Amino acid sequence: MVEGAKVKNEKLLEIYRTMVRIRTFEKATRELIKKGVIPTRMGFYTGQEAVAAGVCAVLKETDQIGSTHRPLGHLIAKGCDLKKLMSEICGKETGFNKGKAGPYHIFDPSVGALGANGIVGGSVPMVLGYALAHQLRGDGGVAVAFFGEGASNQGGVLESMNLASVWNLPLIFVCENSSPDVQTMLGHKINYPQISVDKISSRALGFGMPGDTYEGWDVMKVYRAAFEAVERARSGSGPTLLEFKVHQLTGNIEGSLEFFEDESMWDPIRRFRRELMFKGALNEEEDRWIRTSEELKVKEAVEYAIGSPEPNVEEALRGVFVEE
Amino acid sequence: MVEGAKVKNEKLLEIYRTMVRIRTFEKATRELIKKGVIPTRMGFYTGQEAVAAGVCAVLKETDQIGSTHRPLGHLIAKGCDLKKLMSEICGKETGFNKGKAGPYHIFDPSVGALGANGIVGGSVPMVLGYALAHQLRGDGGVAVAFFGEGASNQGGVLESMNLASVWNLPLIFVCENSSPDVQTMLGHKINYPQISVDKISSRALGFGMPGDTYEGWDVMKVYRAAFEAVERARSGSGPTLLEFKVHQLTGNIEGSLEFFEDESMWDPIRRFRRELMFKGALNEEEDRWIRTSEELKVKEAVEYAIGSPEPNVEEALRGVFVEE
Amino acid sequence: MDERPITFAEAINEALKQSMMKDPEVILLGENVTSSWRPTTKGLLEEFGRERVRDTPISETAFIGAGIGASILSMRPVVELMLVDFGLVAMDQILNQLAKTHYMSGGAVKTPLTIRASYGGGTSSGATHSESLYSLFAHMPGIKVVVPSNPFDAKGLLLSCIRNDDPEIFMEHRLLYDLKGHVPAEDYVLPLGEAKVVQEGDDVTVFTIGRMVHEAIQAAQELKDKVSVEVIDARTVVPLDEKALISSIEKTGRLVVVDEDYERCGFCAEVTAIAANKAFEYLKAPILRVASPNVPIPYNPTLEKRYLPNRDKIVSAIKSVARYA
Amino acid sequence: MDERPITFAEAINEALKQSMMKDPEVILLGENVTSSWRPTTKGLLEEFGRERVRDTPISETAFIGAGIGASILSMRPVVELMLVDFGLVAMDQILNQLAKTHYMSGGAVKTPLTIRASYGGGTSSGATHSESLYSLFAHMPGIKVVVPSNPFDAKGLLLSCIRNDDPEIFMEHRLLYDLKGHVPAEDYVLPLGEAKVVQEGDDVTVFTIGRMVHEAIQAAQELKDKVSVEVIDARTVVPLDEKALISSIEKTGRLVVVDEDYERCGFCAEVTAIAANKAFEYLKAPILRVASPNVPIPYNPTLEKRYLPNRDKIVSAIKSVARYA
Ligand SMILES: Cc1ncc(C[n+]2csc(CCOP(=O)(O)OP(=O)(O)O)c2C)c(N)n1
Ligand SMILES: Cc1ncc(C[n+]2csc(CCOP(=O)(O)OP(=O)(O)O)c2C)c(N)n1
Ligand SMILES: [Mg+2]
Ligand SMILES: [Mg+2]
Repeated sequence: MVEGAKVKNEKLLEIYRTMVRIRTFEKATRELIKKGVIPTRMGFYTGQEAVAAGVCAVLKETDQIGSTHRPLGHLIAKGCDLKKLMSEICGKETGFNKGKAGPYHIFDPSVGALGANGIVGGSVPMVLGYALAHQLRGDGGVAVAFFGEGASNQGGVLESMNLASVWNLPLIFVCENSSPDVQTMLGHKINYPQISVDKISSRALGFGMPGDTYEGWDVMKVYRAAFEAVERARSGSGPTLLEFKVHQLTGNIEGSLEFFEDESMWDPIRRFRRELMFKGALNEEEDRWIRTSEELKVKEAVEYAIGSPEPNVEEALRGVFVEE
Repeated sequence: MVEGAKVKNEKLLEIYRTMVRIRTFEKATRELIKKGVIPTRMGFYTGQEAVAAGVCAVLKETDQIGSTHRPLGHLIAKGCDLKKLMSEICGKETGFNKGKAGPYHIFDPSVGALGANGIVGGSVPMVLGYALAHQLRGDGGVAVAFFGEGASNQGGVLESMNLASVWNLPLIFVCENSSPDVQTMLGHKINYPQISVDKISSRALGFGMPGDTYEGWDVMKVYRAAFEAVERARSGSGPTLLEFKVHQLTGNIEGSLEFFEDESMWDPIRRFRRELMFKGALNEEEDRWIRTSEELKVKEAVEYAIGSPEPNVEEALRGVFVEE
Repeated sequence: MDERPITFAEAINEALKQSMMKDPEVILLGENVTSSWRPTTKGLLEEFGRERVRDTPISETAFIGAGIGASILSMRPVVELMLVDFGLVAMDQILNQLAKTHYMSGGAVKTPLTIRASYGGGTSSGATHSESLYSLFAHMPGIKVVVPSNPFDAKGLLLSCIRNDDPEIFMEHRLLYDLKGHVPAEDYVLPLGEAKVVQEGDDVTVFTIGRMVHEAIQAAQELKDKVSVEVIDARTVVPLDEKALISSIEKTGRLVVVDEDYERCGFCAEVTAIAANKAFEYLKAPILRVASPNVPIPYNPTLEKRYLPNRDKIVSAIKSVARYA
Repeated sequence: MDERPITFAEAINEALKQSMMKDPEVILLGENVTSSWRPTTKGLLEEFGRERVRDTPISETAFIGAGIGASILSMRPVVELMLVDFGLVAMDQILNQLAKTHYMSGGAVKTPLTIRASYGGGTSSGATHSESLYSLFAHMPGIKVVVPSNPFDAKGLLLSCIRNDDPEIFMEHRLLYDLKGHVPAEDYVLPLGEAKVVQEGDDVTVFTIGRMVHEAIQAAQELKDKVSVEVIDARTVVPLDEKALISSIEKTGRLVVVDEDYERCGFCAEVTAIAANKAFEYLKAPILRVASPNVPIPYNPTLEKRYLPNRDKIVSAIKSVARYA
């Protein structure tokens, strides 16, 4: 698919809906944290929705992703059930992982959502294995590794680029660069830069794969870049490094739970909405309907989670091994 | 200094002598291994002498290097005392490290030879610290990290390139690529390539530093490249990645102790000797004298090592902490 | 001595500040060490500048390596790990290089680096954000392992770590940062390897470390009319104060070892092994371990509570050994 | 059963071959695994092809990660570490990801990966080429630790590792590769977690593992007229056969634990702790550990010999506990 090629309105609205779903789900999550229903803090994805939604729109359920410490966007875009997701974050028995994972370690193999990760860059080497399994089985599947610009300095991530390349794996490296203008870490200014290049994607060259940088606040740019990279991977031509610049909206920064919906011109949802309306793919009423129906789903998920039982306390000590 | 600039004959002969010294020392070492005097196998440097000699010729005693599992070349070129070096390899009390290090962990701080290393890529992150100390003290010192093309795929090595760059450290990364034509590991053919690029030096770009590839069998090319990179580092302009292609002559490969002196057109010593003779900087007699005198020194080192006492056996259990 | 109640975090901050003031070769490296909301490093950037207080990339292998190298050139770097769990990406630098270099070099070089790492469960942060892991470092010869339980010890032990010539990992339990205690304003050092009897008793020795010291004290308090409990804070895993352990067992004849790290091949196992070897003749009862079970740490707070060692588990362990005559 | 004397290395080779033949999802990844002079993997490339037998770059984090990922998609990867010491560069993948994922996922995914690693001292290879380190893996919940001492066990245990649904690290002492023993040609599995009494005795239990089993047998032999020694080969550190340990102590009342890993927080400490807790009533003597001291491994062969646990040290430990009535 080439720049400018047509994407059906239906697909566009599906992507838009995914973005709204992520935003809505995270908003509810923030509230549950403030209320103490969710017992921990976590990384949020607000402002980055276009990346997860755009990339995952190209994937099949039988493809896999590896995620990060801001996993909700990736997991929802990959199709995770909202009820089980919210239950997991609330630590409930009905969660994907019986409340034992929490936000940083959610696994939902049923849709290929194979792992949030509490270790920066920790999921990336494992994604090599998802891709390797597809390659060995010849099933045309692909795998996507999400990580941040900070993670791009982890040795394991860099090694993985080399290995993916020499094995020609069907894998897409998706780097979400949340320091598009000034280098920051966890929302804080840092007193030395952490990245030695303007574009993370320039590292692709040193690992023998194509790579480029895109505006991650423009979901159509994300979608098109991902489409090409996924095609490339499926056809056996190997990995690609995609860098998406993103702005994390206030509330994503460490220690803060505040969230100002209209804060930024970089908000990918407002932007996409305007675009969709401009091209006549969406009107006010449809938009309201999408938002309302997503709110409803999220509300149901929240209620489901709150109404779900705590795991049996002895579950704490079970399940270390399959064969115990 | 620019390509083609004059280097004094004296300096040239000093470099030649270093290369001969390394070759001679390693030959003696091989023999001591065969005789069982040296109790272990180790990695050899035969065929790579131009790199250590060319690079270290640019360094001062107050500069530091980090080395690898083929350390003899680097250590000798950096000026290590041959007697203490041979004693260490023989495990003697008079060795640099009381016979506790062995070939893979030799440290001689008196000349800045800070560490052979048994872990591929393991010394590189520490070299960052040598450079950092120079930077903080403002003493104009530099540090050199030697590593192989195999090590260039270790996460720690790649991370180090980024850190050196963002901190603008006075450091030179010296990658000795022993797979100049076909990718091999430890002298064995491998069934997948290990490196995703033709030139390791192309990785420099992704870490915001200059880098280029040179023929490591041509010591003058090594010297010139190193000269420029060291100047750059000393003047506060930051790190450089130098890649030198080398041919490991038979006998370096794992499991083998054989060594055929005249095996290869890639032998940097033969090549340099021819050059020196051609330009009249060396004649047969002088050459014989250099070789003989180096053989003598090495012989003395061997005798010294053999004649040295074993460490006190209780030394095995001492010296874990400074403050015990 | 001028003593004021300050927090554990402030005590650490003070130790860093005082050592940086005294010695220009002390530098601080780590992720977000200049962030204003981190109480342990707050104000240091402003006071000592960007050269000596450096934010690093998320490259633990590289920046710990940088610390080791600088220490070999006789600087005194303090390197911060945001959480000890993250140190697993850098174990070669810590265990192969930092720990062994002094010995391997036959004493030719030293590596006076201090790694600071926060650790510990109880915040529902999941299996990779709640570990203790000091037994991993203790297993490897060559690195000292320091686990303070209160502000006074934190300051004195950290100053000791920074100034002595050996490498240490200095572990800070995240639930202790707000704990207040009296701390001298002056600069002082505490020796590494000296346990502290925090409560004397005659019937049962509870040997513990870090945050668990507080749980042990509460357990002893709860039992005070029934069992006379001696609570000992080891303060350092390496070196371990064997003498304090043995002489307490000589008195009590009963031992409970308490620790937040995983049980298997952990602190509790080591302490038990020393006791079963060197204090065997005094022992009247089996030695009990109260540690984190051999299970990753669950996220759900109720499960985590069930999982972690705590006062109640210590109480029942004490009761169980007290039964032996 | 058709049994032939083959070497430890050949037994491993046979296990790999038989599991690859039976199950197309078994793959082999590692550095130089196609090299013809490595007896454990010799011939596998020729038989199973480049897709399934892959040489990797020197990127332990990446290729162990790749193995974990493939195992999550239900392949059965075997990943080779040239030496266990090199695994320290990949500890996050091994300890945070491989070990914990099954538990963290609440059982939603499995990680049936087998890591093979050679280990051990005695070849004068220095401090980073001679370690055992299995206690590091044993400390972390979630990974089984298998340390065979002979060809028969090596084959049966490795087949077990590859086929069961849990992750393991399978440790191969480099000095055992040439050891010969009778091994059935057929495919067979041995259970993980069952110790083996390799020599029965009444006075002292020597509980050990890996290459040290042979030193222990020699020690028992040497003492055979004086002390009746029971030698038990634990075979796996995780799971540990507590029952075998306890019932032997019930009989002998005396325990010496022998192991090549570092002493502190190691296998010996764990075994001692179990005994001091669950077999206390049977114990007649202090428990002795014969392990590698808490010191890095010296290069010089005389020093290394002084350093390593061996028959003589075991003999004197046995004698010392045998003295207790
Ligand atoms: C190995 C490791 N080091 C440090 C951390 C702490 N940490 C969590 S998120 C984060 C910042 C990550 O930056 P980036 O990869 O750019 O992701 P972003 O937060 O910007 O989405 C850090 C340092 C960690 N979780 N793991
Ligand atoms: C982390 C680690 N992995 C594997 C090894 C085993 N090993 C020693 S040398 C070597 C090959 C190194 O290749 P390269 O870096 O190119 O150096 P060369 O041997 O070619 O000089 C390997 C795999 C090791 N020592 N450390
Ligand atoms: Mg970021
Ligand atoms: Mg090489």
